Amino acid sequence: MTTPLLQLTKVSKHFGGVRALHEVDMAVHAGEVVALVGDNGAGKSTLVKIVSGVESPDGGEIRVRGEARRLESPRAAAEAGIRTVFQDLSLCDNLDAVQNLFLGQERYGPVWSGRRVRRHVMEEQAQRVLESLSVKLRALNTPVVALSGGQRQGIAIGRALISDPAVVILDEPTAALGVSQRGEVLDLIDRLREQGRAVVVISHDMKDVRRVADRIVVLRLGTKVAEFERGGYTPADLVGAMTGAHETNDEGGEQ
Amino acid sequence: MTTPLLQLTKVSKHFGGVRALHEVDMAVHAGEVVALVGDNGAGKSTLVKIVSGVESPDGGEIRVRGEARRLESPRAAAEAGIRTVFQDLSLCDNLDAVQNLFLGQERYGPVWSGRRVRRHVMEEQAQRVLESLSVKLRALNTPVVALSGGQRQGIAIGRALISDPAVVILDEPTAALGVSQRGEVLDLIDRLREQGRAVVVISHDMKDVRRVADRIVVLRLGTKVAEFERGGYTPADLVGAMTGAHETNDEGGEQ
Amino acid sequence: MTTTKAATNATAPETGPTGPRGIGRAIETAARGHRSIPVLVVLAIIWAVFYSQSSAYLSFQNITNLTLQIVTTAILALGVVFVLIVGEIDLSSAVLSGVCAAVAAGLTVNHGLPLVVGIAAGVATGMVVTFVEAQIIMFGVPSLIVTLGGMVILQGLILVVLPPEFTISVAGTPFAKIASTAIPAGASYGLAAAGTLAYAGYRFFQHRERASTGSLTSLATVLVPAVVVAVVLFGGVFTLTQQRGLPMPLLILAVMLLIAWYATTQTRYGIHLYAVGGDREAAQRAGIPVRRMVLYSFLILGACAAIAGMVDSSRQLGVSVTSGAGPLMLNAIAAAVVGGTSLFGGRGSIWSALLGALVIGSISNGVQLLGLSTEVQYFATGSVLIIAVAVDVVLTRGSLLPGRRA
Amino acid sequence: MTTTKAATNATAPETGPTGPRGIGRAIETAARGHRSIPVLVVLAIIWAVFYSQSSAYLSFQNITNLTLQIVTTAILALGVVFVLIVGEIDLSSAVLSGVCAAVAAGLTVNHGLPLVVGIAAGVATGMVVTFVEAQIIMFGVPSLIVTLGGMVILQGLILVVLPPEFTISVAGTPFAKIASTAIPAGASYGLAAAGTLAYAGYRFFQHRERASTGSLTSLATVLVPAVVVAVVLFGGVFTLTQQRGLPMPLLILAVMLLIAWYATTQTRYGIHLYAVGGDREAAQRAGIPVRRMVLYSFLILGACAAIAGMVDSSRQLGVSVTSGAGPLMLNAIAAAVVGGTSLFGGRGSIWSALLGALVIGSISNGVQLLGLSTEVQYFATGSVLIIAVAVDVVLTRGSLLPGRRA
Amino acid sequence: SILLVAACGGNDAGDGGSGSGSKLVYFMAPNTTPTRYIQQDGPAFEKAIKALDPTVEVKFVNAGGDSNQQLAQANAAIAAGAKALVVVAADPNTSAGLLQAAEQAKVPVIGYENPPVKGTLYSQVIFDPEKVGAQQATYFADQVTSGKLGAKPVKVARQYGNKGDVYTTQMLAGQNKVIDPLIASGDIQVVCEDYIKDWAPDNATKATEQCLTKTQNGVGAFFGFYDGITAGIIAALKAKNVKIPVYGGQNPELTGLQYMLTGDQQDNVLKAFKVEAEAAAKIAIAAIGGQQPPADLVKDKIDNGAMQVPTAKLDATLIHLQDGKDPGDAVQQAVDLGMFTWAQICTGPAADTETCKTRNK
Ligand SMILES: Nc1ncnc2c1ncn2[C@@H]1O[C@H](COP(=O)(O)OP(=O)(O)OP(=O)(O)O)[C@@H](O)[C@H]1O
Ligand SMILES: Nc1ncnc2c1ncn2[C@@H]1O[C@H](COP(=O)(O)OP(=O)(O)OP(=O)(O)O)[C@@H](O)[C@H]1O
Ligand SMILES: O[C@@H]1[C@@H](O)[C@H](O)OC[C@H]1O
Ligand SMILES: [Mg+2]
Ligand SMILES: [Mg+2]
Repeated sequence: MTTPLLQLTKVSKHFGGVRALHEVDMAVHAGEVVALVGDNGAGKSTLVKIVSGVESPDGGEIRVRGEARRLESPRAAAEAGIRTVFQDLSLCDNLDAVQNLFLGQERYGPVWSGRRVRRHVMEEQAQRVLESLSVKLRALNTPVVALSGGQRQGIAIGRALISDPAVVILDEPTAALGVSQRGEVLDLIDRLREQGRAVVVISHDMKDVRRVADRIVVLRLGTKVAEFERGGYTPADLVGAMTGAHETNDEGGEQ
Repeated sequence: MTTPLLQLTKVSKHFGGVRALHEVDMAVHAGEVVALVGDNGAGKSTLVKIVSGVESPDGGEIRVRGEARRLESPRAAAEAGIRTVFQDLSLCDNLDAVQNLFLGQERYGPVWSGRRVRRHVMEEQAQRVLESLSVKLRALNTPVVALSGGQRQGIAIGRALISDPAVVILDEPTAALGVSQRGEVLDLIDRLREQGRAVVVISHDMKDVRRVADRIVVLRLGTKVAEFERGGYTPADLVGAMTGAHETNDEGGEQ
Repeated sequence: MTTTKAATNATAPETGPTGPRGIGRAIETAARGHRSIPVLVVLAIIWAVFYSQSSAYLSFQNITNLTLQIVTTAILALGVVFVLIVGEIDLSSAVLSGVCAAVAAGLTVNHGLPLVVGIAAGVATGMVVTFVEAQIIMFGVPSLIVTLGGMVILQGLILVVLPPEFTISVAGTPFAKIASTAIPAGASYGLAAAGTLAYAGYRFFQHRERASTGSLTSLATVLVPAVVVAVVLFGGVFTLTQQRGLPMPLLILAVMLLIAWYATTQTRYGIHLYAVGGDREAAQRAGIPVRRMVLYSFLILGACAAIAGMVDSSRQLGVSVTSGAGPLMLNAIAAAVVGGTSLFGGRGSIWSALLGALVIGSISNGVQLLGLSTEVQYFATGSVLIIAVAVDVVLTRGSLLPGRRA
Repeated sequence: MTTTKAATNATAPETGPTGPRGIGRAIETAARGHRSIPVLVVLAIIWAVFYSQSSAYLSFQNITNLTLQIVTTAILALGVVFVLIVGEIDLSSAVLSGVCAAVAAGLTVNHGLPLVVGIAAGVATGMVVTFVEAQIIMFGVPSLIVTLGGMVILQGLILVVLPPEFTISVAGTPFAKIASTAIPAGASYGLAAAGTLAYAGYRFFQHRERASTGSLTSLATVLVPAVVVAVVLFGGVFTLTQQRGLPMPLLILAVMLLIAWYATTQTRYGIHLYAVGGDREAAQRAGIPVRRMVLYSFLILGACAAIAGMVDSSRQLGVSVTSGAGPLMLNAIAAAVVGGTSLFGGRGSIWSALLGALVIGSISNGVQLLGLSTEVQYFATGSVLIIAVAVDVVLTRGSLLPGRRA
Repeated sequence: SILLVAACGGNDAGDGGSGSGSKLVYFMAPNTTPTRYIQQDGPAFEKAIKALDPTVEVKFVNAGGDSNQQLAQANAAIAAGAKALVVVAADPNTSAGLLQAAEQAKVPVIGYENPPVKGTLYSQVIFDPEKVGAQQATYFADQVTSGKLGAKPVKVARQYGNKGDVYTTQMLAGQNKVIDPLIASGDIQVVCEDYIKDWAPDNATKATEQCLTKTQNGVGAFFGFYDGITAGIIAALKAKNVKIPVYGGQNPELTGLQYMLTGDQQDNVLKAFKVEAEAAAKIAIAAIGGQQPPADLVKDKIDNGAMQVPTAKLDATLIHLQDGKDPGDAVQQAVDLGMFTWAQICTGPAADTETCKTRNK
């Protein structure tokens, strides 16, 4: 088996007395889409934050392309090739759509120009990215506060893709999207897989999960309770694992 | 026909050059669930904000129980019996779960006590409301920043229900919810109908919409493009109206 | 700046899913209610350091000095805390305190009206001024500008309010009694006892209330805090009555803190106050009368400024154009922030006024006591202030308490 | 406070789906870039009012007075704007300006070093001090505390830096030339011409750049602004050379504004600056080096403070312990806020430093010119300040410009 | 005051302090501006004390312009066992609280320069501000009446200190006693009149600029209040290249003397800090020893609103430029009084003057 692009081993995280994650293992290979599912409060977003350098784990190990990494900041994660769409989107309300889309990844001129921003290049590219997501904005220089929930989510997704990341993490990327935008994002995930990227996607929509995921990791109360391969489960298995109604693990292990 | 609990006539709203809503009519009767659907940026949340007193319309009329009302603030809307779950949830991050759940509707003691908050009463009631929504919190005094996306959404929904409103407006209430929580909310909407309340629900999930809605209002680019009665449409009609692929209107009118 | 990580991590704790609910919860409640503890540790360190330099620092006499020195700052800071919690700022209240003192002393001393009338007029002046300021702020002018302009106007006003000789001397008048009255030791102990009993009673009432809804709280949640309060009150009275009885200004401060504590932590008003400061938009959407809450905070500030001014001039035995000038304003704001109140709204407790004023007062008292040269005094005052808050930052980080971001 | 509604409504415009794209877009771009326009209107009103009271107000002589009077405040406010944009505050830079001036003048006048060495040392001093402050702020101590403590320490430091007689007179020395140098009319017009050409050239370059990607911009977007700039520059030079040529301090300010404009609006640095101020957590998550951005802002402030201090002492012909004391600090902060910069970070432009300083300076200049009594001067200064910003609030509300919330 | 005595009667605060036998005196400066108190008076006082009794220890504090702070400092000093306080009141009008605290602790207070009012003082040393104002005004009036300032009425721009300050009020009273008759007679026409906030030079500069604009440079003379204000006036005049004589120096500050050498400032009133510090030292020693104030020094009484304070009134010296004479002759008196050395004076603007070339060796 190839080295996973991203590999977590026994990752744990406590918030004060709350055990948000307990010794969670997870691996994502190039060209693979892994879905992370679980009930509200299961620890999915916490896991995402750890992999994105937003939170630091209490224990465990993270390997990127087989190399152990301390992702001590989102910057470090980005440098390791990991880009994330956060559940709360994490946009800067005072900046406009283009600025948000390229935030931290601006296209700019030479140092002697003071890293002058090449706004026209960014606008052009923004147009293309947003079109590919079916996101319609009335003007690219609208501050994002003035955008609708779905438009904002579109920007957040666009941002994660703009610089060809090796690993893309999407925390409930379709929650606020309309029917066609949702379709585009699911197609997009397929394309990301084809491009050989590693994708982690969180969703509460089991239909979407079943459609895109090569593998499904189920969290419950911070613990990994099951892992299913594509085709290796029934919808009931999935819901059962999430809610704890009956517990399965396709690896044969038990909880 | 009875007087609608909530009736909008030719409501319009512009943001600078953006026509967010254009002469939208809508009526919701007691014991009726109306779904408001439309693509991202269609104007759904803007409509919700107008009815909740957050934005003021540029034109048109709003009637509550047949009486024309200027809902010039959320307070005024609440006094008219309208409570809303906003798409962005609108929680106070620095307050805890119970405080957020009861915000603006605290249970308090007599004036001579300085309106002393009856925390124990609130906690008890909070427990019940959250249980009914399947929301699991580890402690009621957790500040809401520390909650997961779904837990936050649960609190926001709970808040809209805590004081027996006549009209409940839910802007994408299930977006962040887990499978079981989503089920609870859909059941809850049914119960609200049975209790004779008027419910407006926004969702991008057509399955959910079909399940709960007695009537569906479709917005596109700020204009009402269709209205369907339960049973009077096919899924394709719905998607067609939203995306503008083919335009129908069950009232026989045309766009 | 607080780094993102710190800010995110440093949110309040929850008990673990498996943790013993009772104990976990108790610790958690204690920690949440006592953001003040790190500041107390900082205070203890400051005291220890200065005591090691001069034993006079912790003499009864100097402790009495210290407490009296901080009263004005603490009372003004209390008002400032209310304004900061709702997310506004104020620069005018120090000068306002001088104006109110001039009004009150003028009526009492120069026009021979009864003391209560003078005091009432002083408080009314403060509240009228902040009422007007609040109206303009609610109109949309930033509070920094309104209160800066207000400060300048009040600097002119004090010239008008004062008699032509620009000074009112209050020595030997009833006005001087505000600060000079001392409650004899006996009565002071009585007050301490009453305070302890009332507190224990309230705690017990809460305990019963909870029990009535089936929540589990042990009697320890009544007894432990009651003992702590008793120790603080009796210890304080013992220390402060060594000189001439409990000074009236301290009693005034104590009563104000008590009322403010009740209002901010036990009432609906308190919840709304924090909601408005935490997220004004969200508060508005929840139906809270945001403008009214801002107005209330400014009215409270006006009253606090007036009381601070009157106590101060009674202590200095005079009012002049410099009353309320000098470092009072910045000290009051700094006290609030040192005590843990955020400049960005929504965070802070009324104890921050007292504790912050104590930290700042202890530093300046100690530095003066050592009789260092002028430059060195400046260096010491500035650095100890920064170090004190840095220590607080370290302590808070290490603990589960909410971090600071001011 | 800004009510929720105003805050929500007052976001920037978009063109309608049906609106004529070209025109709508142009208006919109103009409006977005020119939050300054309401402030300019306010300024015009202030000038009209004072002019109606005294025709000397708009004499060449007084306009020259005014511009020179505001230079120090404007330069310092420029630094303050950078710090406010990233969401921090500063109280120490005014005193710092005095310390830097003392260093520079001391080396130049008392130690006979060349003027450039003195200036370099002054700027270095400013930047070292703010570097240290920024480190402590990044450690987690609120900037209010760090810079308040810093202010106190610097008050001590200026006593150490100054020679034993606590004053340096610079009249007749090379140091005095910083402020007294005047660029002759001819050369000044040359500068204005160069400025206009450079600006038009840059605009044209942008126009070509856009055209290359197929965006539609008309040549009017080059010509109209270029004409406006030409009118401003030549008008300014004409007015200011009526007395003794273009004063050097103004040229310094102009160059600083120009660089700051480019950095904040045209570069990656500028986007990151606003991102950090708008939402620090989001900026961090986008991979922006938040701490470094905060540090940069403080370093810029340090340099601005030093330059402000040197220009000021050169104008005052001396440095003393009062250099940088007085209302300079509050005026600089107020200038930024009057100009539209938010105390809460993420909002404001560098023009706010200039415009705010002009508003404040115009008021104080006018009030003094009218020779009113001291009290009335206070009343007028305070109220006109508040009214000016209130008018701005009204104008901004009526328009599509982003509202203020400071 | 009876009330207060009654209130504290019988308490034992009198032996406050550490009870150590050390003889501790505090010199309490009001602020760092003017600098004379931390730069000159304080050190001179310590030197004088050491000369009289080496066992006495002197400590310095500085109230930063805040009366409250000064009260706190007095309390701290008392707690530290001070045997006497030499107080330059930060604000005389609000210093009664300090006097009361000292009285209750039975620590004698010697008022220094800015007189604390409405309370008990052991004694006071002072260059009477009213007299200083009168001295400035008398010289200025002479220039007016002698015709040196041109045809009458002479257009005069006056700049005072901070409005509401005791010092401003008293100096102004002194000036007005002399100037008012000339205004009444029409010899002087006051064209600008400004209170200078905080006595700050930059505020004086601005007031000067505005006055020149208002009068279109129609000012015959500027008449200030002290050297900081005249320095501000001179900075404005120099920037505009206008030559208008400036009067009304006082204190002096180093710049004031320098500007006399360059001919920019006409006069100065020297308040010989050394004389004042030595007087205060002698009185302080007497106070520590529980004696009466030395009668050879303390010959006057002033009413401070609560009592007749035994006072040593000191004479200030007016110096001024004279046509055709070396300005160094006038400034020499300041050097002789030990205020500044020629080396200090001959820097900056004065460095290249003839006087300095000859005198600064
Ligand atoms: N404050 C505002 N200022 C300017 N434009 C706004 C503002 N709020 C909304 N808009 C614009 O109005 C349109 C309608 O927005 P709205 O939020 O109502 O859409 P929506 O139907 O709720 O979409 P979604 O499904 O994405 O939540 C959008 O184009 C949006 O960009
Ligand atoms: N900063 C924090 N401080 C304390 N507790 C936290 C914090 N962040 C998350 N938690 C807690 O950790 C648990 C896991 O939260 P997380 O956000 O990872 O859940 P999730 O699986 O993403 O849920 P959702 O589907 O609702 O988004 C929850 O109980 C939550 O309350
Ligand atoms: O009070 C000060 C006075 O002593 C001095 O002489 O002149 C300036 C004033 O500030
Ligand atoms: Mg989540
Ligand atoms: Mg929406």
